Amino acid sequence: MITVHVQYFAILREQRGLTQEKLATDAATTAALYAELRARHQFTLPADRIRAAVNDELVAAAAPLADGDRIVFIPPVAGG
Amino acid sequence: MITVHVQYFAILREQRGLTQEKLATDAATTAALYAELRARHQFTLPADRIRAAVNDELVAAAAPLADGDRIVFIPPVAGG
Amino acid sequence: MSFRISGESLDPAALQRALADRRAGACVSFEGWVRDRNDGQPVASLEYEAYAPLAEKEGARILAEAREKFAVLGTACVHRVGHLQLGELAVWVGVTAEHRGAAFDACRYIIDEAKARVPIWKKEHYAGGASAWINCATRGDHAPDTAGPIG
Amino acid sequence: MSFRISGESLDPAALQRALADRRAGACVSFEGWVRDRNDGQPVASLEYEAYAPLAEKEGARILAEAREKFAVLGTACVHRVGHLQLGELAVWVGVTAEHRGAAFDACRYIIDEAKARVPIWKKEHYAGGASAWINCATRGDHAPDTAGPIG
Repeated sequence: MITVHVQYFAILREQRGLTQEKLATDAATTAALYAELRARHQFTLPADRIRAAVNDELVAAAAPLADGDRIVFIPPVAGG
Repeated sequence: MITVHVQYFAILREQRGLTQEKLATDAATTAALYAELRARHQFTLPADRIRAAVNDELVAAAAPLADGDRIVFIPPVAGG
Repeated sequence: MSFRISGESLDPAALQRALADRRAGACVSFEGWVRDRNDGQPVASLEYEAYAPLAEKEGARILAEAREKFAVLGTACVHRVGHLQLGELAVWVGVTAEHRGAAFDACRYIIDEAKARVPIWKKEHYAGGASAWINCATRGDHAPDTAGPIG
Repeated sequence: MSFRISGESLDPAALQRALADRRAGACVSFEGWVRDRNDGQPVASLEYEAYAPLAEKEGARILAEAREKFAVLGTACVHRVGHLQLGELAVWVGVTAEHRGAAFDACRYIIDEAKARVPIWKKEHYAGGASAWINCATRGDHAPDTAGPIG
């Protein structure tokens, strides 16, 4: 079990009701963590619409997680 | 013989030493008039680099001239 | 040469002055304005939110790409966050170059890439009181991505 | 919606404000600046001269063409005449549209056509004291034209 920091933006922030949290998880990858959180909080966006950043860098779908990582799940962007 | 008003801009203005003049000519077309003025004032630009406007509208190369016309010979443009 | 997220109103004149360059013959700028409708629906206001640290990194990468691809002298982009009213300036891109072709191409490249890649989100508030996060409906096309989606 | 020749300094912020439109999501502007060299030669200043009545007619035609070809909302172009110093704004083009693609395309169309067709002339004054009317050297390519040359 590791402890990670998750920060939420936009639709995920609203659906979670929080901007960030620290949590303990058995998830080994960003994909596994999103699946866990999606099930717990009824996030509407399926995993294939979400990207992830670990420690402020974009990562591949199944990037491994380490204790203390800061994770952001990124809904489809819409700047401009 | 007709009387026309000729207005000069840019390199033609400098080479003529005038911004405009009224003149009597036997030239029947813009092309003939340019040839006449070029010979008289040593304009450096050949006729195939010049366009003409009569009464503030662009005209074809050999547009006919009428008494009282206002004529502008247009050197290659270079706005912007 | 900078990409910035701003919580304050943008001042295009000041942004453009910062690009002044005696070698430049062309300056092309793009402004994204909050418009009163989207896809036929009347819009009352917009909310922008950014994941600023990554947005600024990704934005800086986009500007660097533009400088590599096109013969430009200066590039800048600033994106607003917060609650914006109709007519307000949401994003400004400015590019200087010796010649206009490169300035147009680079400016367009920057705004196209920024819209596709920079982690900024937009929530539309509609005249009737409803609201929606754009591109986040759960039916419809998948978003393009470079790093690959989670699932 | 206007094309203008101006003997006074241009104020881009004011010009852009005149294009404000609640329906517009994009505003693209082009600025032509007096740069410090041309074709490798150091330039000290520029003189612009226009045949204003025809320039404004031809400019208005170009703006009308842009509005016909592209899905734009507003178009404007102002060109300076007189003696301009390095860094000064010589020409400003602004276009608003619902979407950015049309705004970019129309802005580029307007400046390209204006440079090719509007009767405005430019004299470069060089650092050494010499000067030259651009495109008026008597050797070199013939200028493109629409109405056909005289000869």
